[in-house]
Amino acid sequence: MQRLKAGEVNLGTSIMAVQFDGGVVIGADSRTTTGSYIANRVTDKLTYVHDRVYCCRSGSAADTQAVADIVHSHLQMFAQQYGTPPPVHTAASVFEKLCYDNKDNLSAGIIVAGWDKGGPSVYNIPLGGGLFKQPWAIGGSGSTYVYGYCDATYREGWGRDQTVQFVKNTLALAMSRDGSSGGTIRIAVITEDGVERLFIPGNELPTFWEGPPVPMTVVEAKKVVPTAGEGAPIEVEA
Amino acid sequence: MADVYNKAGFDFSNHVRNSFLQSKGVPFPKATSTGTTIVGCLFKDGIVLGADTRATEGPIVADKNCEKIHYITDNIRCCGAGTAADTEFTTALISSNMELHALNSGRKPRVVTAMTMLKQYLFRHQGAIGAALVLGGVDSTGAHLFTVAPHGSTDKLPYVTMGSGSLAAMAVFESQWRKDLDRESAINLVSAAISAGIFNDLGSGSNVDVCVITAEGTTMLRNHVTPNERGAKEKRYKFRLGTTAWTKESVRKFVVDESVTQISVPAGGEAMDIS
Amino acid sequence: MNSGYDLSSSTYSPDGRIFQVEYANKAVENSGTAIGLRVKDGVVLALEKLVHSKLLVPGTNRRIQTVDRHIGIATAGLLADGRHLASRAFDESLNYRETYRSEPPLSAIAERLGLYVQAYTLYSSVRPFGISAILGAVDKDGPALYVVEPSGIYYGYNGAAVGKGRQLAKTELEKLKLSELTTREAVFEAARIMHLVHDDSKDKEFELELSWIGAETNGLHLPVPKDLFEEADKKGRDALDADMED
Amino acid sequence: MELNGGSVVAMVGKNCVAIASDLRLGNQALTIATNFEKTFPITDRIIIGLPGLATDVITLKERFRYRVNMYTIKEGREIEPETFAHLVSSTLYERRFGPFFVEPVIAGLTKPSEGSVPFIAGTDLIGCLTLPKDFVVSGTASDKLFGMAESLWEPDLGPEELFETISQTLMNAVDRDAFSGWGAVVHVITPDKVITRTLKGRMD
Amino acid sequence: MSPISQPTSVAFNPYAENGGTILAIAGLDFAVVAGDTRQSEGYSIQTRYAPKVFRLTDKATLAVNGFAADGNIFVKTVKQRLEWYRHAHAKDMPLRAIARLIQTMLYAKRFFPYYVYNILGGIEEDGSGAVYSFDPVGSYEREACRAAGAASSLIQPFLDNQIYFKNQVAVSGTSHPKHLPILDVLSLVTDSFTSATERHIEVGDGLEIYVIVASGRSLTELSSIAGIEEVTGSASATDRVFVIRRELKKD
Amino acid sequence: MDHFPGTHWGKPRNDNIDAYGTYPLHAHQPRTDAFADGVQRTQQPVVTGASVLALKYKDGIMMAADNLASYGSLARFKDIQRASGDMADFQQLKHILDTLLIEQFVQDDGHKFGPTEIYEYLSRLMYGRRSKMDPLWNSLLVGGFKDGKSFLGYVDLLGTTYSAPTLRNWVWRYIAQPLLRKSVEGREDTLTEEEAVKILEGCMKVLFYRDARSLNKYQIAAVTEKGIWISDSRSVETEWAFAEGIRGYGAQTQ
Repeated sequence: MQRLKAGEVNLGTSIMAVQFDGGVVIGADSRTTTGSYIANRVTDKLTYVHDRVYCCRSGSAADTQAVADIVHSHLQMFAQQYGTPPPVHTAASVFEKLCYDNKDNLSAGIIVAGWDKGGPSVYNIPLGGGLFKQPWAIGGSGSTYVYGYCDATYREGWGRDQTVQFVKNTLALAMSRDGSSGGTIRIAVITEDGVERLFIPGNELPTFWEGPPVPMTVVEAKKVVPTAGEGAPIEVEA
Repeated sequence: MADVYNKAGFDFSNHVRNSFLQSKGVPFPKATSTGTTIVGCLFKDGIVLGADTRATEGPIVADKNCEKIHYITDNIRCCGAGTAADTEFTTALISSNMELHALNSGRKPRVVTAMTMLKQYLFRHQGAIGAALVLGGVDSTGAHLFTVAPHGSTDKLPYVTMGSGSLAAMAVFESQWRKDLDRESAINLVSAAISAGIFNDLGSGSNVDVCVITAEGTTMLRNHVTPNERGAKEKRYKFRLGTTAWTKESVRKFVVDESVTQISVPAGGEAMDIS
Repeated sequence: MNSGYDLSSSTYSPDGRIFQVEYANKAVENSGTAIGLRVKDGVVLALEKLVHSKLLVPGTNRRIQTVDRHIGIATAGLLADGRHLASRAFDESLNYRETYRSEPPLSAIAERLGLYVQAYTLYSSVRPFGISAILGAVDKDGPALYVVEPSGIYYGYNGAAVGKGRQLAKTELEKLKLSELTTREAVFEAARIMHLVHDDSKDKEFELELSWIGAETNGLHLPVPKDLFEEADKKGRDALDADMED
Repeated sequence: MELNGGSVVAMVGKNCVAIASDLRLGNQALTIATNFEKTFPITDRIIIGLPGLATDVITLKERFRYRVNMYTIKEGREIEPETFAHLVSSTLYERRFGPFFVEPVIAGLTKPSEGSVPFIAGTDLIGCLTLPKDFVVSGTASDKLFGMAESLWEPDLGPEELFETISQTLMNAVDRDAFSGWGAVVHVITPDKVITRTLKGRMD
Repeated sequence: MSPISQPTSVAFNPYAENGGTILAIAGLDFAVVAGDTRQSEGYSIQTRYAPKVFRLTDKATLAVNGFAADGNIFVKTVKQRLEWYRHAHAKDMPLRAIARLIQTMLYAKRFFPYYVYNILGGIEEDGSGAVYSFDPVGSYEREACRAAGAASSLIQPFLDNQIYFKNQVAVSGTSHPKHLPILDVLSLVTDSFTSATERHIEVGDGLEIYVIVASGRSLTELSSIAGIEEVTGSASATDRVFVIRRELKKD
Repeated sequence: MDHFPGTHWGKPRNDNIDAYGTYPLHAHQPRTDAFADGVQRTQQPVVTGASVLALKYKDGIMMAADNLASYGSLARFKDIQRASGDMADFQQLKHILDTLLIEQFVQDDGHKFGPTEIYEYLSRLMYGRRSKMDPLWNSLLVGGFKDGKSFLGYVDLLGTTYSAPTLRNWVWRYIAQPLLRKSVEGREDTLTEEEAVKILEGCMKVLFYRDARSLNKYQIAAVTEKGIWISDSRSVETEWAFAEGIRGYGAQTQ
């Protein structure tokens, strides 16, 4: 794993893309950190590279932004030159080439997803390059916590809404375990008709088991509270 | 001496020598840095930027009242934190490039243009140029606010902070920022955020500079709040003339002593015959 | 008379006895009575502290001591030995906590003290402990009561008595349905028994010590609070007077 | 900076400025020369102080002389203090990634037609300009100079008063600095003259 | 550049640097010991009020500066030793003996030193004002004035100049005074700290000036000082200890 | 005199070394073995508990702490109530303190530890451990109330101590300190309980926004003349709506 340069802004990140019949759903958390300080709590990691092609960025913020900007420029040229919007595979290939050729200098893990005439598709470009077409892909530091959940949950043939729910749940689980991921969930549904943005605020994330409830404790002065085995009884001198 | 008209870009020719000196144990002098609190926030009519005015060299205050809000164009300003020289020259470079761009394109400059120039410049240098910036301005597409980190990443947010006092300032924003603030409240909020940096972060200090940018124009409120004026000293330390012993003196006068002597005309003399 | 077999605890008598240990028991038998009651929801310790001088400050020189939050110890016999054993019990208790990070069950402390006391019956250079100790606690298994004797032997009891008046006290304890008593009720019984077994003719003054461990003390070993103590003490005294009148 | 040592300070007075430097040239702790001035006249009314690595001091002195001459020829006028300060700053920042080990201090008066206004400036080794209203310090004794100047300086000192204040500032500061000292030289620039005095200092 | 440091170091560093500055000046029959009250770590202020100057006896005050935990423990230990001395000898330990005691205590930890600079100020047995300054391992010296701590390099040359009249030529036929009047000394102390606050980021918040006055000296000058407070320990003491508190800038 | 059975009974005594015959009473040798050199305790924290905020108010001391213990960036134990720094060290510290309290209970001599005594003990303990180069990797906030006076003190792993009206630790200090200072400094004697709770809630909100190792789940505790209360686990209202329209990081608008 390549390390970040000293003092660099990090997209700790949980990112995800899942294809379904009519399109793809991409999603990401919104946290950007330097150390344990959250430099940006509402980052948009879903980056437009062409009308029906987006990427999700993880790794160094500077590197992924630079790469995405370059790809964006390439795809604009492509569309002008060939008079047709670039296929997702083309976009992903440009990304892959940049990531592979500069693997020693970049820290970028990117998921490219979108819709073209061939239908929806999802490509994963991990750290160091390589292009992997997958029905679903997850990435970023948060993804390691939810591979099991995805393997156990994902089914082929889902519709849009089920897919959106799956993305939402996966990201919420990853964000709750990974300190470098958090904030809100941003989702985009890319279909032939367009790109629909969804936004799940940080206080409306799906929740799961979070430990037993913690009750209120009151200890009046000059009283001694019994303790079960462990810990000192709390004594208060008024 | 071919370098009178220097090529653009940096000159690395001392690098080898300096590395050698360093390996021999000669310490590298410290560059001035701005520990700094810089902030910016959107409000109803535009942008308010703010900065403290302390520059430090290690633990020493090198400048008590420096300016950290730099000019980019009439409608765009940029606050700098990090290595002082880097923020100074980077913003100056982008400022002149923006001017050229504006002349070239015949359009009023846009904030995203400055942002893109900055991030590409900083990314090209891979973090070696230690400039952390808050960029704000108002253009034909509205008010925009960005941060640019030294490695060239950018963030787009309605309220931002940078520098060593950024956490203190952000705490103020997070607890008080509201959408569509009016001008006065925005200025007060920015002042409060900078003050939080000044009083809680040792790298930041002295005064609050504020800059308000709206579609109507830009107002620079230099030393908007000055909560840290130095009081009078208890004693005066003027020395009696002659206190310092010296051995040699030379004086170089710019005015050559000259006396003008009137050459008197004999009284009642006749005019010269010029015929 | 004993032909020198009593000079060392490392020497048996021909019939297999260790006289030093038996002498130690004598020291216990001469001491004020101590009793312990293990009841439904707690333990009560009571002790008759004989006051041999009017100059002593009442309430000092306590013979019921605390070993841990939930463990108390009452000793009959040589006071100094009692102090030492209580201190050892405290160390053992802390050691148990250090090792197992939980509060020690009384059985563990009793066992360790038994071993410790027994070691003093093996060597010629030392004398056995001149005390019998009643240990009481409410631990994770509920109320517990043990007696450690000078020989190192230790037994668990529902009701225990050591010292001068042990016989009479035992008889009284046997009459009680200990497993049905509450700790509070047991305090009254303990006070009554202590007054009963006290022999006014031989020992003039005594100070009653009462401690308890139960729900009302939040599982802590604490002296019985003043008001309850006075009530129990008075009732015990009254019961004795009533008996005498009969 | 500690290789050759040396310190410079400049102060603003009433219609005058002063700049002073020590005279030591060292090789680490060993003193090699005691007549190494670190102040150099740029124009009649501008003096630059260059404490730092001696080779860079000399190189830069020459480079500034050259560039100022070129400026004078091209522009056909004498360079102003503020312009010169920016020239210094840019010259140093060119070498952002291979800097000269020098922290210049500039003192001067604007031209008489602009009122002979006092001007002082300092930069760090990569050309970050500071333009204070009171004083600038630089060199191995900069901490001490800061402490001295902050306590001693006051506004509107006349040339002779300024001479005393800057001399006391420098002398006492360098006496507590192992890398500076061995006498000092002070220049006071007034609208009509430059007074230069060599001070007696501790020789250790 | 980022103020957020994570505990990533492999080896534990048992020392920290908590900023601040102290100084002391000895007069003819008084001594002044002062310190700022800021305690900082890195770029953050831990507290705006952590005293650095402590009254030890009615003729001795100790200023400590450096690593705060070491400083506090050290002062507590010195005070304990002085208490024991009182128990053994029924009197306060004399100043020069305290100085030697401090040396011994510091040197005892030569290979794991207390990372503190100490300045001891007070009245000697002969009634003269005295200042002793120490390095962290116990080397010490009696002086007329001394600054230590973060801004010592800013203040010490100023004291050289104003107390010892270094580099100043006296008016011919006269000589510089050997001791300064108490009010001049107090002004110098205040100005030293306000100047250091301007230029050193770790100095500020508050100033505490302890004044120890030898028995028999007139106190009229002191009574003119606003907010001065007497902190003499025992009612029978002949030497008197006062403290003056001032605000410093908080940025 | 050799009172103690065990290691040395039956062995010759050496009066040359033990002139006063005090062994083993006062000269317990630390038990070392061949591996002792290899034993090192916490040199850097492994499980870092989240932090605590505290302030003084009219009636006493109030604290807030989130319920999270992080393992690096993994929230591993979600139901741990309070701690700061290394969890293992903190549990060790709790044990040491518990032992001290048992000792006090057993002695039953009428002396009770107040907050200042506990604070002094802990600061000595922390300093002692740092001096052994074996620190307890924690920052501790001690708050209490005794004899009509409230007390709040801070100790860290180096033994650095101070008392101040507001205290906090780790990254939190950079974020919460300015807020606490602003709302508490100079008002310690007038702040009401409701105001204090509000201030802490405000801080907890900002901390949740900006500290990557915190949870929006915390407890508030207060120590006053009347006793102690520790609230149930609660959360703050957070605000995200303003960000819905943000697109990209630069020129992007889609």
